[in-house]
Amino acid sequence: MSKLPVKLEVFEGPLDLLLHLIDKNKINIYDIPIAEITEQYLEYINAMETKNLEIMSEFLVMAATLIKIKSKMLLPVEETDEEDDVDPRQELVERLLEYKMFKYISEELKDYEQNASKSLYKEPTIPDEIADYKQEVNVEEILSDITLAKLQKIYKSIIKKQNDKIDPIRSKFGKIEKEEISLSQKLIQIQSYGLKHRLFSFRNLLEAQHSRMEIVVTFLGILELIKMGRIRIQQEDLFDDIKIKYIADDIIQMEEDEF
Amino acid sequence: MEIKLAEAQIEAILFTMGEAVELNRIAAAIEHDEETTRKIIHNMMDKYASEDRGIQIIELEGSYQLCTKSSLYETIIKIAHIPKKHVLTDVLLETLSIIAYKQPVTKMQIEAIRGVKSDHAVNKLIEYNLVCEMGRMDAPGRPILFGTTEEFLRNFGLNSLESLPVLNPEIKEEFKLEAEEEAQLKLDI
Amino acid sequence: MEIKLAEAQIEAILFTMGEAVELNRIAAAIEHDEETTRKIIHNMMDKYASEDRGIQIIELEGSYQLCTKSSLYETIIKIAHIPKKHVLTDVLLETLSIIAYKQPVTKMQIEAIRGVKSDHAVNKLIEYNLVCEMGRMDAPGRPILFGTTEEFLRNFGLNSLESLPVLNPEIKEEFKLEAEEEAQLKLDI
Repeated sequence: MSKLPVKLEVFEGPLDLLLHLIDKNKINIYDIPIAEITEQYLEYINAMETKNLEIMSEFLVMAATLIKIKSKMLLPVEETDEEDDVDPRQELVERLLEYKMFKYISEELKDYEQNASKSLYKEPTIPDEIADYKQEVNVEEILSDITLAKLQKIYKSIIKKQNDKIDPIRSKFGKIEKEEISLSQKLIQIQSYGLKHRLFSFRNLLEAQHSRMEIVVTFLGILELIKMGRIRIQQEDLFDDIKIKYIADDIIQMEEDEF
Repeated sequence: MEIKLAEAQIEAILFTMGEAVELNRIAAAIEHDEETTRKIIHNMMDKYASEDRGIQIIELEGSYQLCTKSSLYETIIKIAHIPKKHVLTDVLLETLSIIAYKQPVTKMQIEAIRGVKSDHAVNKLIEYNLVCEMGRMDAPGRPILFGTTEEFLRNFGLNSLESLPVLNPEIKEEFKLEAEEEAQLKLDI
Repeated sequence: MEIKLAEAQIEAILFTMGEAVELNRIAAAIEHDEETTRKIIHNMMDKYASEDRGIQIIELEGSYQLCTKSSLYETIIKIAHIPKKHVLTDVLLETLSIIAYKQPVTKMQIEAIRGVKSDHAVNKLIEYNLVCEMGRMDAPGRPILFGTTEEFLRNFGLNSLESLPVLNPEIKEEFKLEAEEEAQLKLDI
């Protein structure tokens, strides 16, 4: 099978790519030659330029699935084991078929949309005195069967759900470090330093920090201040010291949770 | 006589409101029962079909709305400024069609079909008001369920979800037979 | 034949434009001369006079506009007075509870908790006067802060936000402990 002159980025996901390979080789979806497809598939993944881990992993999962199926097919089938009678490709075929169906439907829907977009609508022209009336909503009515206890229960379940997601051990690490030096404090420090000195050295600023954590937070603070347009930076040459110019004439205070 | 008045009233209501109006509200306003009102509206729809009319009544899940006939689009854009609509990419269309057919559906279920993360697509569809939340599934983690909106029906020219294009059952059947035959071949080898 | 098409085109144009449209612009769009166009429009005006029609064309210094017939004003008032059924869906309740307990809170923060876009829910709660803007956060982008209204307090029989049954530190701590225990269990296994 020859190489396919198609860029990887055009594929929405691993199923999309697989469908494309099957289509390109003119193979029936029910009769996937797993070995060849796997080979081509891996070739694609190697050629993949994106460094996005999430996307990468989706493609890799699919490749692993293909290899698993391939290896299963290579193993001799034991006559007695009835469960092994199931074609290992069956699940993949079903997934592909379903995906293909939706791709087909979405093409169809595209036509629907194109037709429908040719009908035009009109803004409401409700006289003001009527519109004003319309806006009244009976709050009492819509809250009639909602008690405070119910509201609280809902909130509790949301918070519980959130807590479920938090790794209690790792989240503790974060907290310890966070207390050591806060970005909002550092921001105030840098700003008052800037207000006094106006033009100062990035290197000197970092050297004045006591711990690695402080250096990191200072660096973050500088980035934040650039984003807020409160300082401007300049560097003559690569690896030169960076000159920081404080261009605001006051100090903004920010809460920790605003970042 | 009375029917004519009802027709005039309905036309005035739909014109003023601009948006889709529920049958029960129209019925209450013109003081007829819902069944009669529905009949009157459907009769009006036939009249609007006449070639000297430029507007039509469309039905959206039991609500009614006035809009122009699509055949007149070319003429209207010569004069009216038409706000640009968001373009639905293939990704969004794919996600939207899964939601339309499988609703109510969770993000996980969508992702299982597409094989990729779909947060961005779902959020975009919510932003475009084509998809909305329909509550939560009674399962661990209580995941959000998604479904399509009235705006979806309007944008795709559908009266109701029942009028979604159907996957030809013959094609499906054909696929299945093929699959079985091939499976048989494999066993023979 | 051609006249009928012109009539349909004019109706569609006036409907879409909503406002008054100058004769020369209509004429250009439908590709007829102004005199013919004027005649067609005046002919249409007669047709609209029929008692089964709810809208009419009015002339304003050489411009034309569609509007409802004044005799139907009462009906239009009536439809506006038939309230849409407002209900607090699960989505709204969830969003409301977050705003109540987290206020003042930005939309971003709400979305971070819920995991989906929440513009629609927040807007609806504002429309229902349960939630309002409480200023802006002093942060990049100056996002709007939301909180609950007096109306909200009144309806729950609360004097002030302080009397919200606090979901406070204790409960949060309780959840944390639970989570930690569970994690510990997993590690032990």
